[in-house]
Amino acid sequence: MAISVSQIPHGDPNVDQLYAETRDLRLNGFLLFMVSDLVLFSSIIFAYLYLRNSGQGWPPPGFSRLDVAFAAFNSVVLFGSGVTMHFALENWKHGNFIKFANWMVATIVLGAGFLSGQGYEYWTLYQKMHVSWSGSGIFGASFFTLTGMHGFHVFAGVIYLTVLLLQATNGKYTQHKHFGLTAGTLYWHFVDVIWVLLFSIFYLF
Amino acid sequence: MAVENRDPAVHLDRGFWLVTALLAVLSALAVYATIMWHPENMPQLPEAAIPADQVDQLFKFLTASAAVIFIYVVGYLVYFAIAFRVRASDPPDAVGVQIHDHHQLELWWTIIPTVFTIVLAIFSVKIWAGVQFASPNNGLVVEAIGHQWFDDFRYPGVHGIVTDEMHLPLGVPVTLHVTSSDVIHSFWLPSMRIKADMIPGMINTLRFTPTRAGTYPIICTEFCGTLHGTMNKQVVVIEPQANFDKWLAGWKGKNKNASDAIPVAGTGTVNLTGGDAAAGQKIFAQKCSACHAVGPFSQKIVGPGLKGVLHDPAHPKLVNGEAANPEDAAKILQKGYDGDMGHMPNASQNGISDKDIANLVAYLNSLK
Amino acid sequence: MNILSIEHYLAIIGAIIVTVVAIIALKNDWKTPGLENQVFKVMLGLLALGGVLSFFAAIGVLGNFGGKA
Amino acid sequence: MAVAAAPTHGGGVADHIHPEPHSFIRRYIFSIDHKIIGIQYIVTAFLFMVMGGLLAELIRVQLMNHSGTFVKPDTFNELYSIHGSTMVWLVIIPLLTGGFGNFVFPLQIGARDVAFPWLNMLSFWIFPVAGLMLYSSFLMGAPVAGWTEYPPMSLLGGPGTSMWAAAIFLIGVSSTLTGINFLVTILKMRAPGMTFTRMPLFVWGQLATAPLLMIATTALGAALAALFIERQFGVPFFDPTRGGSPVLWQHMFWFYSHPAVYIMILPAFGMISEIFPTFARKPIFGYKMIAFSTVAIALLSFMVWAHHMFTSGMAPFLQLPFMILTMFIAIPTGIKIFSWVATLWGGKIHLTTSMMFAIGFIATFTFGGLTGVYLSAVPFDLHAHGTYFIVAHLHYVLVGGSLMAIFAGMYFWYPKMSGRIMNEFWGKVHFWLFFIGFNATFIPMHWLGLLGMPRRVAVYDPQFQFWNQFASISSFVMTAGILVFFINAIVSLRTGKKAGANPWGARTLEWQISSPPPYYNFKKVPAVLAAPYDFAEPLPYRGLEGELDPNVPAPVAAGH
Repeated sequence: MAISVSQIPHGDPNVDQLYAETRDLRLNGFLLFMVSDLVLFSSIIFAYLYLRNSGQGWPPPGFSRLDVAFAAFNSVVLFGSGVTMHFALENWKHGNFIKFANWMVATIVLGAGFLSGQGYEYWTLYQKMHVSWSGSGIFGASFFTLTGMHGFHVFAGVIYLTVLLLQATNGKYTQHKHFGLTAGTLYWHFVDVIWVLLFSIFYLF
Repeated sequence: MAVENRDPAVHLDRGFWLVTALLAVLSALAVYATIMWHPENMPQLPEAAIPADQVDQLFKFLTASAAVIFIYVVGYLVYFAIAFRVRASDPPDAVGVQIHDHHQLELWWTIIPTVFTIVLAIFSVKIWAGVQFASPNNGLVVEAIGHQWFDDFRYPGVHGIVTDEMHLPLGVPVTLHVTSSDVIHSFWLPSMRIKADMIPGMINTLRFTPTRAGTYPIICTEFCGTLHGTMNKQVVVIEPQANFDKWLAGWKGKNKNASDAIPVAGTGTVNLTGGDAAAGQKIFAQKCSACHAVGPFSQKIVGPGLKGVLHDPAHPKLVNGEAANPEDAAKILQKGYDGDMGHMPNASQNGISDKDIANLVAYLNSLK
Repeated sequence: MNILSIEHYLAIIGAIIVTVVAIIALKNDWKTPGLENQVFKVMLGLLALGGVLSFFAAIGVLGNFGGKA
Repeated sequence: MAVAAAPTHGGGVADHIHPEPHSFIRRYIFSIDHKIIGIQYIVTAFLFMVMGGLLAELIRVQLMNHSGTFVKPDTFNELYSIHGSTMVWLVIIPLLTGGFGNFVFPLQIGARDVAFPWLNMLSFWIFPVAGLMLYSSFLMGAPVAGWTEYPPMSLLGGPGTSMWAAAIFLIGVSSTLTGINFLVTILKMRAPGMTFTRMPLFVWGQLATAPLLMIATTALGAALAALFIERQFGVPFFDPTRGGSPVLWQHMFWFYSHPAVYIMILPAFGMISEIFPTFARKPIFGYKMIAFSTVAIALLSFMVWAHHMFTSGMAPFLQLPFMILTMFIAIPTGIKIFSWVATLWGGKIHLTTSMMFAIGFIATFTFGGLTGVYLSAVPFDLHAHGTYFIVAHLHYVLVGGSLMAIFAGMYFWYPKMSGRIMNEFWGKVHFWLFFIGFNATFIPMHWLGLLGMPRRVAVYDPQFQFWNQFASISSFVMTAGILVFFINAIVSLRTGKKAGANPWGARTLEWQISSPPPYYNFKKVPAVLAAPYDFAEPLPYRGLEGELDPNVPAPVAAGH
């Protein structure tokens, strides 16, 4: 909900307008940052699809398919963290700060769980199928580059959310002034949504 | 002062019309000069093949149109800059005619370029189709393989590579497949007005018909390393056909025992009887399809497409310069290949048994 | 019950929960104004789609390209 | 003429003033003031231009002789690779976006700064670091495969190629941040009353450029990252012997680099659209059509990248849409050119140096644009691709286009930056040396290419020697012109005529405040009542009365 001056009853109008306008700038800037990050992903995805369709067949001969069931489980973990993040922000907006903290902790735990799952998947691929980043042709190159890039985003997101949780408990945000939390939620949803795309193109189609 | 100019009636004076007429004369001269220009008579750049004359027609059309546009734009630009320059007699705050736009004029200078663009697009597409899809059935199929920093050629019926200049008979349509063994090169025949990049792992095709005997340059136009600037060869267009045949026969004799015809020694040891094409198809999907398509030769993935490899007379005879036979295929499957077209692992590297080879050859033989 | 089927069941149940909750959240938020909330709505929708996809992946309907594993 | 907003605009970020820093470092080195950052960009980019120009002259010296022995071929390859990379990424893009963009457009929209001043400082400081990284690649074996760095050549190039990729990646990060910053600033921080159709056309140019910076540069970043990890960690993307595809790089590279062409020309179009009406004392002809065609070009620029790859073996049916869409770019470009020419008609034209460069821009850019139409036609491109015809075409649009506009802009905005006017006599000397030298350098390259001279060669066929020598000697004339410019710019800092607020009689907002503008830009954020080009009308601004009055106090910075 955009904050306009009229919704803040007791503030100094100048300061509140400054906050509203600054918030608007930051929101737009952050969304545009997400757009450019999306372009970064889509370029590498284009590269992957281009190589995948270059006639070698997919998965390339010599590689068996990825473990879809485990990936589905791990995806659900990540998607679930998106839902908990949504509840965290909703609770903050309604002033339920304790519930907010609980949902945030759940989000962080699920995010870390997804990372562990991905680590397990990498380990299995490397140990059992001898798939590596540089030694497995375009299969290893595109799979590890894209999922690794995404994993790095999740990792950064877990740290980001932890910092936000600490800031929130230290009283940096108020019920109406919490752009940091909004940005964190946007970022986390972005990471989830990218995974919908990566999950589809690597495991499903 | 300024007030007078506020709501002007657009008035084009005599100077404007004089300049317009002058520019029309200049444009007419430029168009005339373009039409009268005959590139085929230029010693540096004769038209030596079928698409060349059409490309030059396109060039002349473009030049004539561009000359008219350029002359008018720059002519008006210079004339306005001089005619409407501020004079010493003008007051310091003098302003120009305050018009913001003129919808009719803007409409016209949108419509005219659009029409020009459409005409150009139609013209280009027509010539483009002629260059791309003029595929002769009975032509000569030649291959050019780029290396740092020279080109090699392969001719039907010639064992191994031809290191000479490229020779072509006059008037015979040529299908030229180009590829590279290392980095990207580009194969430019300036006198034929065509070019294709030689890309490792890919085959590009040029189609043209030499129409003029003589020797013309072949130039590499894609940067390919230290000596890129020296990577030139020549194409010799020979007349009559008999002379070309003599040249080709010379290479056939010279390369008769060329060891790189099949770059593995000895004969194959695989018993091919009882090969099962259906079983071969399964092995092909597992072991071969990463590098070979079941398509025409030019559909190269890592190696060439294998459709009709043992049957199609137009299929470039990469194997040994003659129609490939099942034994050749078996030999390559068994011992691998390492030559200008790239590298193929041998049977043990690929993990295929003698039985698999027999099945694969049966499958390849079934591709027609 | 081996690890593989636990994984399957957890994925199926989780996917249903995620999808349903995301759709309910989307419905509750449907009328909220503000730029960031429009983005949230798109993302919740995609999240629900992700839940549906993982459901079908877990029951083995999707993800069978390129022959059997 | 309706007043869209009350000129009283208290509080809010648009009127928010950061406290003015007093230490030298915070004020001039790590400054967050968009004007200082703009000047920093301009100075740094011109320093890199000296380097890039030096490399260009070394190239021309080598080509004086057909069997060129001035430098070894490998050194020659390094020279033109770094020359191209420098001029594109370290000179023209930073000058047009970071430099003129930063300095001019926030003033033109009546803002006190860009949306994210700290981010702006970060964008700037990445740029010289990346530039030095690019030049440091000379120490370890610079890239040789040209500014396009096609694999597999770039995979085989010296260790400096990885440094090149890292440097350009950083430049890309800087560009992306600048794009985000500018886009938010233009969308959100315009003065009250400045609707989109009242924006100066330079702002329209920046508005169309910002998304290109943001989107295209990120796509290039992905390609560079892939090249870097393939070179450093052996991860196969582009190496055909390991299943990769060299053509993939070409797609990824040109998906950036074609929009980059428009990053290098749309702001230049905007500059010309400011300079023409100012010196013709006439409204720009067809404001809406120019603004619309700017946006149209920006959109089309994302749909035509593969026209750089007609010889790379695309499927024939893909060549057609790329050819036809490319041709259609000629239409909005033509509309712009015709509108500029029409702007001159009936004007009261002041032929200042700036105006002469702007007129020269139209002539050379029209020429370069027309050869671009030639190249869009696939059959002709199959002949001309990879030859000196391409070299001529790209220099006509980048030097004859972007660089001439940059010079026009320098003479135009130098008084606003420094408070003094550059010497007009030496300016005209600069113009004629540059204009004649430029055309004589690059015109012969058209027929050199068509007759058979490939680009990127250290040695060439003896028959081309005469015109190469002609081009080399002409390039010295052009360089002499640029030297005159540099000396003029430096000397005029001290000896130039005092400019006053508005030496050219221009009507956009930046000219209504003192030169150089104060730290806070405007004493009071003005209200805008109309587009700025009606020379016969009073100025369409309200709230500027006290700007030039020394008795009106400066606004006080509010906290933060």
